[in-house]
Amino acid sequence: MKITVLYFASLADRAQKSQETIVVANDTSIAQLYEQLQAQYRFNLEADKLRVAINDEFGEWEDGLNDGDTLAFIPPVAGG
Amino acid sequence: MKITVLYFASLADRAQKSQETIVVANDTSIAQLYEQLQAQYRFNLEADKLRVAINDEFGEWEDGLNDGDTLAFIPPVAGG
Amino acid sequence: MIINLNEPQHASPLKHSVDEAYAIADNQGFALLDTPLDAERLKGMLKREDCGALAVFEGWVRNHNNDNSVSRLTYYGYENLAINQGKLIIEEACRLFDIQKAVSIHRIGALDIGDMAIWVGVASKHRYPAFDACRWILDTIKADIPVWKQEYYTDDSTLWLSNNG
Amino acid sequence: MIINLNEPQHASPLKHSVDEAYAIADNQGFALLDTPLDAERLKGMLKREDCGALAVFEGWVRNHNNDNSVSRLTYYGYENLAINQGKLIIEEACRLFDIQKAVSIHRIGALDIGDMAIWVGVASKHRYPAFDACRWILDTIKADIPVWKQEYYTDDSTLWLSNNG
Repeated sequence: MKITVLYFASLADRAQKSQETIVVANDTSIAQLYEQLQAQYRFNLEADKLRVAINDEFGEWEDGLNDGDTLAFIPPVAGG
Repeated sequence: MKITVLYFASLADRAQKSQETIVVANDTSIAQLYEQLQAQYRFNLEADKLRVAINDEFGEWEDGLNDGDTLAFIPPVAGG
Repeated sequence: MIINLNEPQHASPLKHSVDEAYAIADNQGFALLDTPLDAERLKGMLKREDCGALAVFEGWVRNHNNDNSVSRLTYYGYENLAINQGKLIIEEACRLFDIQKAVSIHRIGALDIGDMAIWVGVASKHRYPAFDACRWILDTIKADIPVWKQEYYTDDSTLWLSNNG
Repeated sequence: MIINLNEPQHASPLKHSVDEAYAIADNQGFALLDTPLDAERLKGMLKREDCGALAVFEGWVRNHNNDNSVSRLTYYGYENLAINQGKLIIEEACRLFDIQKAVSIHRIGALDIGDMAIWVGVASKHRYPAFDACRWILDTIKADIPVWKQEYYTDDSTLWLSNNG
Protein backbone atom coordinates (compact mmCIF):
# COMPACT_ATOMS: atom_id res chain seq x y z
CA MET A 1 0.00 0.00 0.00
CA LYS A 2 1.01 3.60 -0.61
CA ILE A 3 1.38 5.85 2.43
CA THR A 4 2.14 9.57 2.36
CA VAL A 5 4.31 10.49 5.32
CA LEU A 6 4.59 14.09 6.60
CA TYR A 7 7.63 15.34 8.49
CA PHE A 8 7.73 18.32 10.85
CA ALA A 9 10.28 20.21 12.94
CA SER A 10 13.40 18.15 13.73
CA LEU A 11 12.06 15.19 11.74
CA ALA A 12 11.87 17.39 8.64
CA ASP A 13 15.41 18.60 9.34
CA ARG A 14 16.73 15.05 9.48
CA ALA A 15 14.71 13.75 6.52
CA GLN A 16 15.54 16.91 4.54
CA LYS A 17 11.98 16.87 3.24
CA SER A 18 8.50 17.73 4.46
CA GLN A 19 6.73 14.76 2.92
CA GLU A 20 7.14 11.68 0.77
CA THR A 21 5.02 8.82 -0.50
CA ILE A 22 6.31 5.35 0.22
CA VAL A 23 5.15 1.84 -0.57
CA VAL A 24 4.95 -0.57 2.36
CA ALA A 25 3.71 -4.10 2.91
CA ASN A 26 -0.02 -4.33 3.61
CA ASP A 27 0.27 -5.34 7.26
CA THR A 28 2.91 -2.79 8.24
CA SER A 29 2.18 -1.18 11.61
CA ILE A 30 2.78 2.49 12.32
CA ALA A 31 5.45 1.51 14.86
CA GLN A 32 7.26 -0.68 12.31
CA LEU A 33 7.14 2.11 9.77
CA TYR A 34 8.59 4.63 12.23
CA GLU A 35 11.36 2.22 13.19
CA GLN A 36 12.28 1.86 9.53
CA LEU A 37 12.21 5.62 8.88
CA GLN A 38 14.12 6.37 12.07
CA ALA A 39 16.93 4.06 10.94
CA GLN A 40 16.89 5.57 7.45
CA TYR A 41 16.96 9.24 8.52
CA ARG A 42 18.61 8.92 11.96
CA PHE A 43 15.66 10.62 13.66
CA ASN A 44 16.73 11.61 17.16
CA LEU A 45 13.21 11.38 18.62
CA GLU A 46 12.15 8.01 20.04
CA ALA A 47 8.64 6.84 19.23
CA ASP A 48 7.47 7.41 22.82
CA LYS A 49 8.08 11.16 22.33
CA LEU A 50 5.84 11.28 19.25
CA ARG A 51 2.12 11.26 18.59
CA VAL A 52 0.68 10.08 15.30
CA ALA A 53 -1.90 11.66 13.02
CA ILE A 54 -3.73 9.80 10.29
CA ASN A 55 -5.48 11.76 7.54
CA ASP A 56 -5.18 15.05 9.41
CA GLU A 57 -6.59 13.79 12.72
CA PHE A 58 -4.81 12.54 15.81
CA GLY A 59 -4.71 8.74 15.95
CA GLU A 60 -3.11 5.97 18.00
CA TRP A 61 0.07 4.04 17.36
CA GLU A 62 -2.06 0.88 17.33
CA ASP A 63 -4.32 2.12 14.51
CA GLY A 64 -4.07 0.20 11.23
CA LEU A 65 -2.89 1.82 8.01
CA ASN A 66 -4.82 1.76 4.77
CA ASP A 67 -3.72 2.34 1.21
CA GLY A 68 -3.69 6.06 0.47
CA ASP A 69 -3.45 7.19 4.13
CA THR A 70 -1.54 10.29 5.07
CA LEU A 71 0.51 9.61 8.19
CA ALA A 72 2.33 12.17 10.32
CA PHE A 73 4.61 11.73 13.30
CA ILE A 74 4.03 14.67 15.62
CA PRO A 75 7.08 15.87 17.58
CA PRO A 76 6.51 17.63 20.92
CA VAL A 77 4.58 20.76 20.11
CA ALA A 78 5.52 24.31 21.08
CA GLY A 79 2.67 26.62 20.17
CA GLY A 80 1.17 29.43 22.19
CA MET B 1 -16.23 73.63 61.41
CA LYS B 2 -17.13 73.64 57.72
CA ILE B 3 -17.51 70.25 56.03
CA THR B 4 -18.18 69.70 52.33
CA VAL B 5 -20.41 66.66 51.88
CA LEU B 6 -20.63 64.78 48.56
CA TYR B 7 -23.69 62.76 47.57
CA PHE B 8 -23.80 59.93 45.05
CA ALA B 9 -26.35 57.59 43.49
CA SER B 10 -29.53 57.25 45.55
CA LEU B 11 -28.21 59.71 48.16
CA ALA B 12 -27.91 62.38 45.46
CA ASP B 13 -31.43 61.55 44.29
CA ARG B 14 -32.83 62.05 47.77
CA ALA B 15 -30.75 65.15 48.59
CA GLN B 16 -31.46 66.59 45.13
CA LYS B 17 -27.85 67.76 45.04
CA SER B 18 -24.39 66.32 44.50
CA GLN B 19 -22.66 68.33 47.20
CA GLU B 20 -23.10 70.99 49.83
CA THR B 21 -21.00 72.69 52.49
CA ILE B 22 -22.40 72.62 55.99
CA VAL B 23 -21.32 73.99 59.34
CA VAL B 24 -21.26 71.51 62.21
CA ALA B 25 -20.11 71.57 65.84
CA ASN B 26 -16.41 70.85 66.26
CA ASP B 27 -16.81 67.46 67.92
CA THR B 28 -19.41 66.10 65.51
CA SER B 29 -18.72 62.49 64.55
CA ILE B 30 -19.25 61.14 61.03
CA ALA B 31 -22.00 58.86 62.34
CA GLN B 32 -23.80 61.80 64.01
CA LEU B 33 -23.55 63.80 60.82
CA TYR B 34 -25.01 60.97 58.74
CA GLU B 35 -27.86 60.51 61.21
CA GLN B 36 -28.69 64.20 60.89
CA LEU B 37 -28.50 64.19 57.07
CA GLN B 38 -30.49 60.95 56.85
CA ALA B 39 -33.31 62.54 58.84
CA GLN B 40 -33.16 65.71 56.75
CA TYR B 41 -33.17 64.02 53.32
CA ARG B 42 -34.90 60.72 54.19
CA PHE B 43 -31.96 58.67 52.90
CA ASN B 44 -33.11 55.09 52.47
CA LEU B 45 -29.64 53.62 53.06
CA GLU B 46 -28.70 52.79 56.65
CA ALA B 47 -25.20 53.71 57.78
CA ASP B 48 -24.11 50.06 57.86
CA LYS B 49 -24.60 49.89 54.06
CA LEU B 50 -22.29 52.84 53.47
CA ARG B 51 -18.56 53.41 53.49
CA VAL B 52 -17.05 56.82 54.12
CA ALA B 53 -14.38 58.75 52.25
CA ILE B 54 -12.52 61.72 53.66
CA ASN B 55 -10.65 64.05 51.31
CA ASP B 56 -10.92 61.63 48.38
CA GLU B 57 -9.63 58.56 50.23
CA PHE B 58 -11.53 55.79 51.95
CA GLY B 59 -11.73 56.30 55.71
CA GLU B 60 -13.42 54.83 58.74
CA TRP B 61 -16.64 55.85 60.44
CA GLU B 62 -14.57 56.37 63.59
CA ASP B 63 -12.23 58.90 61.95
CA GLY B 64 -12.44 62.46 63.26
CA LEU B 65 -13.50 65.38 61.08
CA ASN B 66 -11.49 68.56 60.64
CA ASP B 67 -12.47 71.96 59.41
CA GLY B 68 -12.41 72.03 55.61
CA ASP B 69 -12.70 68.26 55.14
CA THR B 70 -14.57 66.81 52.20
CA LEU B 71 -16.71 63.92 53.36
CA ALA B 72 -18.52 61.40 51.16
CA PHE B 73 -20.90 58.60 52.04
CA ILE B 74 -20.30 55.78 49.57
CA PRO B 75 -23.39 53.72 48.65
CA PRO B 76 -22.87 50.11 47.51
CA VAL B 77 -20.81 50.33 44.32
CA ALA B 78 -21.71 48.76 40.97
CA GLY B 79 -18.77 49.20 38.61
CA GLY B 80 -17.26 46.68 36.23
CA MET C 1 -31.19 47.35 44.62
CA ILE C 2 -32.66 50.76 45.31
CA ILE C 3 -35.57 52.27 43.46
CA ASN C 4 -34.73 55.65 41.99
CA LEU C 5 -37.62 57.97 42.77
CA ASN C 6 -36.32 61.27 41.50
CA GLU C 7 -34.43 62.70 38.60
CA PRO C 8 -30.75 62.45 39.36
CA GLN C 9 -28.76 65.41 40.71
CA HIS C 10 -25.41 63.81 40.28
CA ALA C 11 -21.79 64.80 40.54
CA SER C 12 -20.32 67.06 37.90
CA PRO C 13 -18.56 65.69 34.80
CA LEU C 14 -15.01 64.42 35.00
CA LYS C 15 -12.31 66.90 35.90
CA HIS C 16 -9.71 65.37 33.59
CA SER C 17 -9.55 65.55 29.81
CA VAL C 18 -9.49 62.35 27.74
CA ASP C 19 -5.73 62.57 27.24
CA GLU C 20 -5.20 63.24 30.94
CA ALA C 21 -7.32 60.21 31.84
CA TYR C 22 -5.27 57.92 29.58
CA ALA C 23 -2.05 59.37 31.03
CA ILE C 24 -3.30 58.72 34.59
CA ALA C 25 -4.21 55.13 33.64
CA ASP C 26 -0.78 54.67 32.06
CA ASN C 27 1.15 56.16 34.98
CA GLN C 28 -0.96 55.17 38.01
CA GLY C 29 -2.96 52.22 36.69
CA PHE C 30 -6.55 53.43 36.80
CA ALA C 31 -8.76 56.25 35.58
CA LEU C 32 -12.34 57.11 34.71
CA LEU C 33 -13.32 58.23 31.23
CA ASP C 34 -16.59 59.58 29.82
CA THR C 35 -15.91 58.71 26.16
CA PRO C 36 -15.77 55.32 24.39
CA LEU C 37 -12.79 53.27 25.60
CA ASP C 38 -9.98 52.78 23.10
CA ALA C 39 -8.78 49.21 23.68
CA GLU C 40 -5.85 49.52 21.29
CA ARG C 41 -4.58 52.67 22.99
CA LEU C 42 -4.79 50.96 26.36
CA LYS C 43 -3.08 47.82 25.08
CA GLY C 44 -0.28 49.98 23.72
CA MET C 45 0.58 50.96 27.30
CA LEU C 46 1.40 47.33 28.06
CA LYS C 47 3.73 46.44 25.17
CA ARG C 48 7.09 45.40 26.61
CA GLU C 49 9.80 43.27 25.08
CA ASP C 50 10.25 41.28 28.28
CA CYS C 51 6.58 40.23 28.36
CA GLY C 52 5.19 37.14 26.67
CA ALA C 53 1.65 37.34 28.01
CA LEU C 54 -1.20 39.82 27.91
CA ALA C 55 -4.51 39.06 29.62
CA VAL C 56 -7.37 41.44 28.95
CA PHE C 57 -10.90 41.71 30.26
CA GLU C 58 -13.57 43.85 28.67
CA GLY C 59 -16.92 44.35 30.36
CA TRP C 60 -19.77 45.13 27.96
CA VAL C 61 -23.30 46.37 28.64
CA ARG C 62 -25.61 43.37 28.26
CA ASN C 63 -29.18 43.48 27.04
CA HIS C 64 -30.32 41.60 30.17
CA ASN C 65 -29.60 41.78 33.88
CA ASN C 66 -31.22 39.01 35.88
CA ASP C 67 -34.72 38.89 34.39
CA ASN C 68 -34.91 42.49 33.22
CA SER C 69 -34.47 43.72 29.67
CA VAL C 70 -31.97 46.56 29.80
CA SER C 71 -32.26 49.27 27.16
CA ARG C 72 -29.39 51.49 28.36
CA LEU C 73 -27.66 52.54 31.54
CA THR C 74 -25.69 55.34 33.09
CA TYR C 75 -22.56 55.00 35.19
CA TYR C 76 -21.65 57.69 37.70
CA GLY C 77 -18.31 57.90 39.44
CA TYR C 78 -16.52 59.72 42.25
CA GLU C 79 -13.49 60.56 40.17
CA ASN C 80 -10.90 61.61 42.74
CA LEU C 81 -11.57 58.69 45.06
CA ALA C 82 -11.72 56.29 42.07
CA ILE C 83 -8.30 57.37 40.84
CA ASN C 84 -6.77 57.22 44.32
CA GLN C 85 -8.27 53.83 45.12
CA GLY C 86 -7.46 52.48 41.64
CA LYS C 87 -3.80 53.38 42.16
CA LEU C 88 -3.78 51.39 45.40
CA ILE C 89 -5.43 48.40 43.69
CA ILE C 90 -2.91 48.30 40.86
CA GLU C 91 0.00 48.68 43.30
CA GLU C 92 -1.36 45.79 45.34
CA ALA C 93 -1.77 43.64 42.20
CA CYS C 94 1.89 44.24 41.35
CA ARG C 95 2.85 43.05 44.84
CA LEU C 96 0.58 39.98 44.78
CA PHE C 97 1.35 38.69 41.27
CA ASP C 98 4.48 38.26 39.15
CA ILE C 99 3.44 40.83 36.54
CA GLN C 100 5.20 43.67 34.77
CA LYS C 101 2.38 46.20 34.35
CA ALA C 102 -1.39 46.53 34.72
CA VAL C 103 -3.78 49.18 33.47
CA SER C 104 -7.53 49.61 33.83
CA ILE C 105 -10.06 52.23 32.91
CA HIS C 106 -13.77 52.52 33.64
CA ARG C 107 -16.19 54.44 31.50
CA ILE C 108 -18.89 56.58 33.03
CA GLY C 109 -21.87 58.39 31.53
CA ALA C 110 -24.67 57.07 29.35
CA LEU C 111 -23.91 53.70 27.70
CA ASP C 112 -25.83 51.64 25.19
CA ILE C 113 -26.08 47.87 24.85
CA GLY C 114 -22.75 46.50 23.66
CA ASP C 115 -20.69 49.46 24.84
CA MET C 116 -17.52 48.71 26.75
CA ALA C 117 -17.82 49.77 30.40
CA ILE C 118 -14.45 48.55 31.70
CA TRP C 119 -11.10 47.46 30.31
CA VAL C 120 -8.47 45.65 32.39
CA GLY C 121 -5.13 44.59 30.92
CA VAL C 122 -2.13 42.88 32.51
CA ALA C 123 1.25 42.14 30.93
CA SER C 124 3.63 39.57 32.41
CA LYS C 125 6.47 37.30 31.44
CA HIS C 126 4.39 34.13 31.77
CA ARG C 127 0.71 33.48 31.24
CA TYR C 128 -0.75 32.44 34.61
CA PRO C 129 0.14 35.59 36.57
CA ALA C 130 -1.47 37.69 33.83
CA PHE C 131 -4.73 35.73 34.09
CA ASP C 132 -4.69 35.70 37.90
CA ALA C 133 -3.93 39.41 38.24
CA CYS C 134 -6.50 40.42 35.61
CA ARG C 135 -9.25 38.55 37.44
CA TRP C 136 -8.16 39.88 40.84
CA ILE C 137 -8.03 43.48 39.61
CA LEU C 138 -11.49 43.17 38.05
CA ASP C 139 -12.97 41.65 41.21
CA THR C 140 -11.35 44.31 43.39
CA ILE C 141 -12.50 47.16 41.15
CA LYS C 142 -16.04 45.79 41.28
CA ALA C 143 -15.86 45.70 45.07
CA ASP C 144 -14.03 48.94 45.83
CA ILE C 145 -14.13 51.51 43.07
CA PRO C 146 -16.80 54.21 43.65
CA VAL C 147 -18.81 53.80 40.47
CA TRP C 148 -22.59 53.50 40.44
CA LYS C 149 -24.85 52.08 37.78
CA GLN C 150 -28.38 53.15 37.01
CA GLU C 151 -30.15 50.78 34.61
CA TYR C 152 -33.04 51.83 32.38
CA TYR C 153 -35.41 49.02 31.43
CA THR C 154 -37.59 48.54 28.41
CA ASP C 155 -40.65 49.33 30.58
CA ASP C 156 -39.12 52.78 31.44
CA SER C 157 -38.39 51.90 35.04
CA THR C 158 -34.92 52.43 36.50
CA LEU C 159 -32.87 50.96 39.33
CA TRP C 160 -29.64 51.71 41.15
CA LEU C 161 -27.66 48.48 41.01
CA SER C 162 -25.22 47.04 43.53
CA ASN C 163 -22.48 44.48 42.96
CA ASN C 164 -23.23 42.99 46.36
CA GLY C 165 -26.87 42.04 45.83
CA MET D 1 14.97 20.68 23.34
CA ILE D 2 16.54 19.43 20.16
CA ILE D 3 19.48 21.01 18.42
CA ASN D 4 18.73 21.86 14.83
CA LEU D 5 21.63 20.67 12.74
CA ASN D 6 20.38 21.36 9.26
CA GLU D 7 18.59 24.01 7.32
CA PRO D 8 14.87 23.37 7.60
CA GLN D 9 12.93 21.54 4.87
CA HIS D 10 9.56 22.31 6.26
CA ALA D 11 5.97 21.98 5.25
CA SER D 12 4.63 24.22 2.52
CA PRO D 13 2.92 27.56 3.28
CA LEU D 14 -0.66 27.64 4.45
CA LYS D 15 -3.33 26.40 2.10
CA HIS D 16 -5.89 29.00 3.12
CA SER D 17 -5.93 32.69 2.30
CA VAL D 18 -6.00 35.28 5.09
CA ASP D 19 -9.75 35.82 4.68
CA GLU D 20 -10.38 32.08 4.65
CA ALA D 21 -8.35 31.66 7.84
CA TYR D 22 -10.38 34.34 9.65
CA ALA D 23 -13.60 32.72 8.39
CA ILE D 24 -12.47 29.31 9.69
CA ALA D 25 -11.62 30.84 13.08
CA ASP D 26 -15.01 32.56 13.16
CA ASN D 27 -16.98 29.47 12.14
CA GLN D 28 -14.99 26.61 13.70
CA GLY D 29 -13.02 28.37 16.42
CA PHE D 30 -9.40 27.96 15.37
CA ALA D 31 -7.09 28.63 12.44
CA LEU D 32 -3.48 29.27 11.54
CA LEU D 33 -2.38 32.47 9.86
CA ASP D 34 0.96 33.53 8.38
CA THR D 35 0.36 37.29 8.57
CA PRO D 36 0.19 39.64 11.61
CA LEU D 37 -2.86 38.87 13.76
CA ASP D 38 -5.61 41.50 13.73
CA ALA D 39 -6.90 41.57 17.32
CA GLU D 40 -9.77 43.94 16.53
CA ARG D 41 -11.00 41.75 13.67
CA LEU D 42 -10.93 38.70 15.95
CA LYS D 43 -12.69 40.56 18.76
CA GLY D 44 -15.40 41.58 16.33
CA MET D 45 -16.34 37.91 15.97
CA LEU D 46 -17.24 37.82 19.65
CA LYS D 47 -19.51 40.87 19.94
CA ARG D 48 -22.92 39.70 21.14
CA GLU D 49 -25.66 41.65 22.89
CA ASP D 50 -26.22 38.84 25.39
CA CYS D 51 -22.58 38.87 26.54
CA GLY D 52 -21.22 41.05 29.32
CA ALA D 53 -17.71 39.60 29.46
CA LEU D 54 -14.81 39.21 27.08
CA ALA D 55 -11.56 37.58 28.22
CA VAL D 56 -8.64 37.76 25.83
CA PHE D 57 -5.15 36.34 25.90
CA GLU D 58 -2.38 37.47 23.59
CA GLY D 59 0.94 35.65 23.45
CA TRP D 60 3.87 37.81 22.36
CA VAL D 61 7.40 36.85 21.36
CA ARG D 62 9.65 37.68 24.30
CA ASN D 63 13.26 38.78 24.09
CA HIS D 64 14.25 36.01 26.50
CA ASN D 65 13.45 32.33 26.94
CA ASN D 66 14.98 30.81 30.05
CA ASP D 67 18.50 32.22 30.01
CA ASN D 68 18.80 32.74 26.26
CA SER D 69 18.47 36.05 24.42
CA VAL D 70 16.04 35.45 21.59
CA SER D 71 16.46 37.58 18.47
CA ARG D 72 13.61 36.08 16.41
CA LEU D 73 11.82 32.81 15.89
CA THR D 74 9.86 30.84 13.35
CA TYR D 75 6.67 28.92 13.97
CA TYR D 76 5.74 26.00 11.74
CA GLY D 77 2.35 24.32 11.73
CA TYR D 78 0.54 21.28 10.38
CA GLU D 79 -2.41 23.26 9.11
CA ASN D 80 -5.06 20.61 8.45
CA LEU D 81 -4.49 18.82 11.75
CA ALA D 82 -4.32 22.16 13.60
CA ILE D 83 -7.68 23.26 12.22
CA ASN D 84 -9.31 19.90 12.94
CA GLN D 85 -7.92 19.66 16.47
CA GLY D 86 -8.64 23.34 17.15
CA LYS D 87 -12.30 22.77 16.27
CA LEU D 88 -12.46 19.92 18.80
CA ILE D 89 -10.81 22.07 21.49
CA ILE D 90 -13.27 24.95 21.03
CA GLU D 91 -16.24 22.54 21.00
CA GLU D 92 -14.99 21.01 24.24
CA ALA D 93 -14.54 24.45 25.82
CA CYS D 94 -18.17 25.28 24.96
CA ARG D 95 -19.23 22.07 26.73
CA LEU D 96 -17.03 22.61 29.80
CA PHE D 97 -17.75 26.30 30.44
CA ASP D 98 -20.82 28.55 30.42
CA ILE D 99 -19.65 30.63 27.47
CA GLN D 100 -21.29 31.93 24.30
CA LYS D 101 -18.42 31.83 21.82
CA ALA D 102 -14.66 31.32 21.67
CA VAL D 103 -12.17 32.05 18.89
CA SER D 104 -8.44 31.53 18.63
CA ILE D 105 -5.82 31.93 15.95
CA HIS D 106 -2.11 31.06 15.92
CA ARG D 107 0.39 32.78 13.73
CA ILE D 108 3.10 30.84 11.93
CA GLY D 109 6.15 31.93 9.98
CA ALA D 110 8.99 34.25 10.98
CA LEU D 111 8.20 36.48 13.98
CA ASP D 112 10.15 39.25 15.64
CA ILE D 113 10.32 40.23 19.31
CA GLY D 114 6.99 41.74 20.35
CA ASP D 115 4.96 40.11 17.58
CA MET D 116 1.72 38.43 18.58
CA ALA D 117 1.95 34.64 18.17
CA ILE D 118 -1.47 33.66 19.50
CA TRP D 119 -4.81 35.29 20.24
CA VAL D 120 -7.53 33.61 22.31
CA GLY D 121 -10.86 35.32 23.01
CA VAL D 122 -13.94 34.13 24.89
CA ALA D 123 -17.28 35.88 25.26
CA SER D 124 -19.75 34.93 27.98
CA LYS D 125 -22.62 36.35 29.98
CA HIS D 126 -20.62 36.52 33.20
CA ARG D 127 -16.95 37.06 33.85
CA TYR D 128 -15.61 33.90 35.49
CA PRO D 129 -16.49 31.43 32.70
CA ALA D 130 -14.75 33.73 30.21
CA PHE D 131 -11.55 33.75 32.27
CA ASP D 132 -11.69 30.00 32.96
CA ALA D 133 -12.37 29.03 29.34
CA CYS D 134 -9.72 31.39 27.97
CA ARG D 135 -7.05 29.87 30.19
CA TRP D 136 -8.20 26.31 29.44
CA ILE D 137 -8.21 26.89 25.69
CA LEU D 138 -4.73 28.41 25.81
CA ASP D 139 -3.37 25.52 27.90
CA THR D 140 -4.99 22.95 25.62
CA ILE D 141 -3.72 24.63 22.45
CA LYS D 142 -0.22 24.67 23.91
CA ALA D 143 -0.50 20.95 24.67
CA ASP D 144 -2.29 19.69 21.55
CA ILE D 145 -2.04 21.96 18.53
CA PRO D 146 0.67 20.85 16.06
CA VAL D 147 2.76 24.01 15.97
CA TRP D 148 6.53 24.00 16.36
CA LYS D 149 8.83 26.81 17.35
CA GLN D 150 12.40 27.29 16.26
CA GLU D 151 14.18 30.03 18.21
CA TYR D 152 17.15 31.96 16.88
CA TYR D 153 19.49 33.34 19.54
CA THR D 154 21.74 36.35 19.54
CA ASP D 155 24.76 34.01 19.22
CA ASP D 156 23.27 32.61 15.93
CA SER D 157 22.43 29.21 17.40
CA THR D 158 18.92 27.77 17.04
CA LEU D 159 16.75 25.29 18.93
CA TRP D 160 13.50 23.46 18.43
CA LEU D 161 11.46 24.19 21.53
CA SER D 162 8.93 22.02 23.33
CA ASN D 163 6.15 23.09 25.67
CA ASN D 164 6.78 19.99 27.75
CA GLY D 165 10.40 20.66 28.71
